Amino acid sequence: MNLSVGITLAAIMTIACYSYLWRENTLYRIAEHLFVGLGAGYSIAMGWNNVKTNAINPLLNDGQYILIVPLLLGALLFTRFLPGSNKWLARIPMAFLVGTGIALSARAAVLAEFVQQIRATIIPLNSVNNILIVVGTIGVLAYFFFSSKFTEGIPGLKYGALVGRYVMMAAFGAAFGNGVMGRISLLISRLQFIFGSWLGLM
Amino acid sequence: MRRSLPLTITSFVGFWIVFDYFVKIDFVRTWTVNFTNWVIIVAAFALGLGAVNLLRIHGKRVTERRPGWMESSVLLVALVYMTVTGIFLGTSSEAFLFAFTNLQQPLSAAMFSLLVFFIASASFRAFRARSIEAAVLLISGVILMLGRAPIGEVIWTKFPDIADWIMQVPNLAGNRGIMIGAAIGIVSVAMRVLLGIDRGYMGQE
Amino acid sequence: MLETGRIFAMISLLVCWVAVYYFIDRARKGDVPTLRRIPGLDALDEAIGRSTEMGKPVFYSPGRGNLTTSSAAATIAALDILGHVALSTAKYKCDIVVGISDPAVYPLAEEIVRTSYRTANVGDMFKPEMVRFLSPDQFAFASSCLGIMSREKVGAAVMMGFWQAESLLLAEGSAQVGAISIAGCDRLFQIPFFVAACDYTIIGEELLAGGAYLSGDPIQSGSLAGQDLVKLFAVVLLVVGVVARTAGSDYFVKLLAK
Amino acid sequence: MEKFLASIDRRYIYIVLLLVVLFPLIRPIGLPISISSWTESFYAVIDQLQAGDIVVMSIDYSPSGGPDVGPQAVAIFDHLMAKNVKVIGVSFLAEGPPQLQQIINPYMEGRGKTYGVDFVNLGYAAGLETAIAAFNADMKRAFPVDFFNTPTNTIPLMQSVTDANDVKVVMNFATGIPGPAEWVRQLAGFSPDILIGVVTVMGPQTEPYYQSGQIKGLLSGLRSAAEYEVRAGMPGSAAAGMDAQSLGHVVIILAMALGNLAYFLGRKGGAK
Repeated sequence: MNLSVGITLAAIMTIACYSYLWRENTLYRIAEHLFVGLGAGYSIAMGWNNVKTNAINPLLNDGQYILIVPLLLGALLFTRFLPGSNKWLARIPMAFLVGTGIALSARAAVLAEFVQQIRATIIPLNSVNNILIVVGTIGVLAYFFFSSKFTEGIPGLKYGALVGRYVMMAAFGAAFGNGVMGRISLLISRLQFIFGSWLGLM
Repeated sequence: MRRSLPLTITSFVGFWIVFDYFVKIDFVRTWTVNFTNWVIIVAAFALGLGAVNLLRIHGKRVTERRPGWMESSVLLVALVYMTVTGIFLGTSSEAFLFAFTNLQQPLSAAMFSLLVFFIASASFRAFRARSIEAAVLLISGVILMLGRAPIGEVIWTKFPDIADWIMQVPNLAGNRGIMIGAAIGIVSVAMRVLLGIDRGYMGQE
Repeated sequence: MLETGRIFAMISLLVCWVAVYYFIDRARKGDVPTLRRIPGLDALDEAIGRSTEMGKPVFYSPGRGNLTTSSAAATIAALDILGHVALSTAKYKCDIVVGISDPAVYPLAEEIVRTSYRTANVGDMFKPEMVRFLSPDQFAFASSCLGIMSREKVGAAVMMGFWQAESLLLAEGSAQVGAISIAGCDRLFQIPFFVAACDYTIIGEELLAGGAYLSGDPIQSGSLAGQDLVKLFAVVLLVVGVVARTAGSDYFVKLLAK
Repeated sequence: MEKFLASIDRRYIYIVLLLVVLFPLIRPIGLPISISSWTESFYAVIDQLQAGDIVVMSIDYSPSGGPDVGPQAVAIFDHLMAKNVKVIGVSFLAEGPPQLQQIINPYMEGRGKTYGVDFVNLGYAAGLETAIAAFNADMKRAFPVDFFNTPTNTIPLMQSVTDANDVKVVMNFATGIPGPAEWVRQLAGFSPDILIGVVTVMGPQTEPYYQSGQIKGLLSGLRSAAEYEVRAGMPGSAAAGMDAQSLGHVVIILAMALGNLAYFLGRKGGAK
C-alpha cells in the first residue's frame, strides 16, 4: 500500500466522486466544489502565462509596441464587470474574437469539410460498398433539408431522407459501441490506480 | 457606436482572414498571422472571465453565509491556491503540479469514468428496440463492441470484419453527410455574423 | 495570385454566401419559407407543462460551446431556444435553472432569461440565481449540473447546443431524478447517448434549425432555405461526379482539386 | 417479469460492473489482440521516419479522457525515442502541458536523451483553432518560451524549424476541441503527414478524414494503444487492460439484452 500524501489524496478524490453513485452526499459536494475551484485557478495561471510570454515580455524586452493592442483588447473584456454604462466596451474584444474565430473555421471548413469530402465521395459505382457510401451520404444530406420548398419540389428526396435516417442510426450505433469501449478504459485506469498504485493489490 | 464599432471590427478582421485564405499577398498574410497571434493573448485574458464570475458568485455566498457557503469556501481556497502558485511560482513549479496531478487530474478522470456506470444503467433502463431505427442502432452498437473487444473475436472470428465494415461504410456515409451539412452551417453562420445579420453574441441591450 | 488547390473552395464559399443571402433577403421581404416539423422541439412545451404541474423547476443548459469557434453556430441556436423555453416557464410561472459553462455566454443567457420573464409580465419572478455560471472545465461543469439536478429535484431537463462526453452524465442524471429530458446536439458522436437516455432527441442540424423553427424568425428561416439550396448543389455535384467517374472520367475529381 | 426487472435498483448493476471489470485486472485471462488496418497504417508512417527527423506531438487531451488516449501518446513517444526521432511537444488545451510532461518525464534524466535537443515541451497557447493556425505559420512566434520559460529561439531543437512545413509528421492526440477537425483544417496546404489519436468515441466521426486521405493514420482509444504496443513490440499498460475491457462489454451487452427482453415480454403481455 502506498500511503504517500499525493497518491492518498488522489485516491480519496476518486472515492469521493464514486460516492455519487450511491447518492448525492457531502463528500461528493466538497469534491465537486474543489474541482471547480482548481479548474478555474488553473485556467487563470495558464492564461497569465500566455499573456506574459506572448505579450508583456516581447513588449518590454523587444519593444514590440503593437502588442499594446491585444493587451488593451484583453483588458476590455473585464469592463463587463464594471457598474454603469461602460459594459458595452467588452463587446470590442468579443467582436475581435468572434470575427477571427468564425472566419478561420469557415474558410477552412469549406475546403476540408465541404470540397474535400465531396471529392472523396466521387467514387466509381463498381462495388456494393461504393454504392452504399454514395447513396448513404446523399441520403443524410437529404434528411437535413428543412424548407418545404425543396422537400416537396424534388421527387425522391423523401425516400432519400429515409435512407439517410437508417444510415445515421447505424453510424450512431458505431459511435455508441465505441463510446462504451472508451468509457470502460476510463474505469479500468481508475481501478488500476486504486487497487494497483494505492492499495498495491495488482 | 455601441453596436457599430464591434460590428465593424468583426467584419473587418473576418473578411480579411477569409480573403487571405484564397489569395497570395504577403501583406495580407502577415496581418492574418498577427491577428491570430493576438487572439492567443486576448483568449488568454478570457480564461480569467470564468474565475471572476466564480469569485463573485461564491464570494457573495461565503460573506453572506448563505446555504452552501462551506462548499463555496472550499472552492475559493482551491481557486486562490492554484492562481497564486501558478502565477508566482510558475506553472511548471512543484506546488502547482502537485495539486494538478493529485487533485485536479484524479477528480477529472473519476468524474469522467462515472460515465461507464451511467451507460450501464441507461442500457438497462432505456435502450430499447422500440422501432426498426432503434434496432439498427442497437445491433450496430453491439456488433461494434464485439468486434473491437478481444472477446468478440473469440466468440466468432467474423465480428472484427463486420465491425470494420460498419465503420468504413455506413458510419463513413453517415458522418460524411453530417460533416458536409455542418460545413454549410458554419459557412452560412459566418456570413450572417460577418455581415452583422446575426448579432446574438453581442446581447440584446 | 489565387492559391492553387483552393479555387473550387472559394467558388463554393461564394455560392453558399450568395444563396443564403438571397433567401434571407427574400424572407425579409415577406417570402418566409415554411419548415418541416421537428418532433423533439414540439415536446418542449409538454415537458415544461408537466414540470409545472409537479411544482418542480426546469433545468436548461446551452451546452459547452462558445461564441468564437466552430461551436458558435450550435451555441447561438441554443440561446435562441433558451429564449423560447424561458418564455414558456415564465408564462407557466415555473422556475428555471440555467447552467452555463462558457463565461462569455453567461451574460447573454442572463439577459435572455430576464427579458423573457419581463415579456411575460412576470419580471418580478426573475432571480439572478436562475442563470448560474458553473465552470468552464468539462467535468467540473458536469458535476455541478448533476448536483443541481439532484439537489433541486428538477422536473424537466433540456440540453441543447454543443456537447461532448458530459452529455450522458446529464441525460442519465436527469432520468435518475425522474425528470423528462430533451436534448439536441449538432455533432454526431454524442447523439447516440442522448438517444439512449433522453425522452426526445434533436439530431444534428435540426438543432441549428431549432431557433428558426420556434421563433419563426424570417432571417433564420431564410438562411435555412439558402443552406438547403447549397445542399442541393452538393447533391448535384455528387451525382454528376459519380456518374462521370463511373463512366470513366475523373474530370470532376480534378475540378474539385483546383 | 418487466416489473421485477424495472424494480432492480441501478446500484446493483453498478456493483456487478465494478466487480466484473476488476476481476481480470487482478487475474488476467490473456485474450489475443489483433491489429487493425488503422493502427497498421499509423505504425507504417512512424516506422518510415529516419533518425534526426522532427515531428510534432500535440497533446490536446483533457485529464478526464487521458486514460483512454494517453497510453497511445506514451507508446508512440517511446517508439519515436527508440528511433532517435526528435519530438516537438505542444498543447492547445490548457490542461495539456503537465500531461505532456508526464509522458516525457522518464527521458528528462537518463535514458540517453537530452531535453531541448531530442524533445521539447513548448507548453500551451490559448485560442484553440486560431492558436493552431498561428503555430503552423510560425512556431517560435506562437511559443516565445517553452514550458520552463526558456526562450524558444535558444533551444537547439527549435533552430531548424520555422513553420509546419519544416516537420515530417504532425500528431494530434485529442478528446474533443481542439482535435482532428481543427488540425486537418489548419494544416490543409502544409506538407507534413497528419496522424490522429483520439478517444474511442471520436473514432467514427474521424473516419471520413482517414478514408479521404487527409489523415494518414488513426488510433482510437485504449484498444488502439494496445495494438500499437503489440505492433511495436513494446507491451505496456494498454495491453494489460484489454481483458477487463472485454468483460466490461459483456456486462453492458447483457444489460441491454435484459432490458429489451423485459420490454418485449411486457409488450406481449399487454397485447393479450
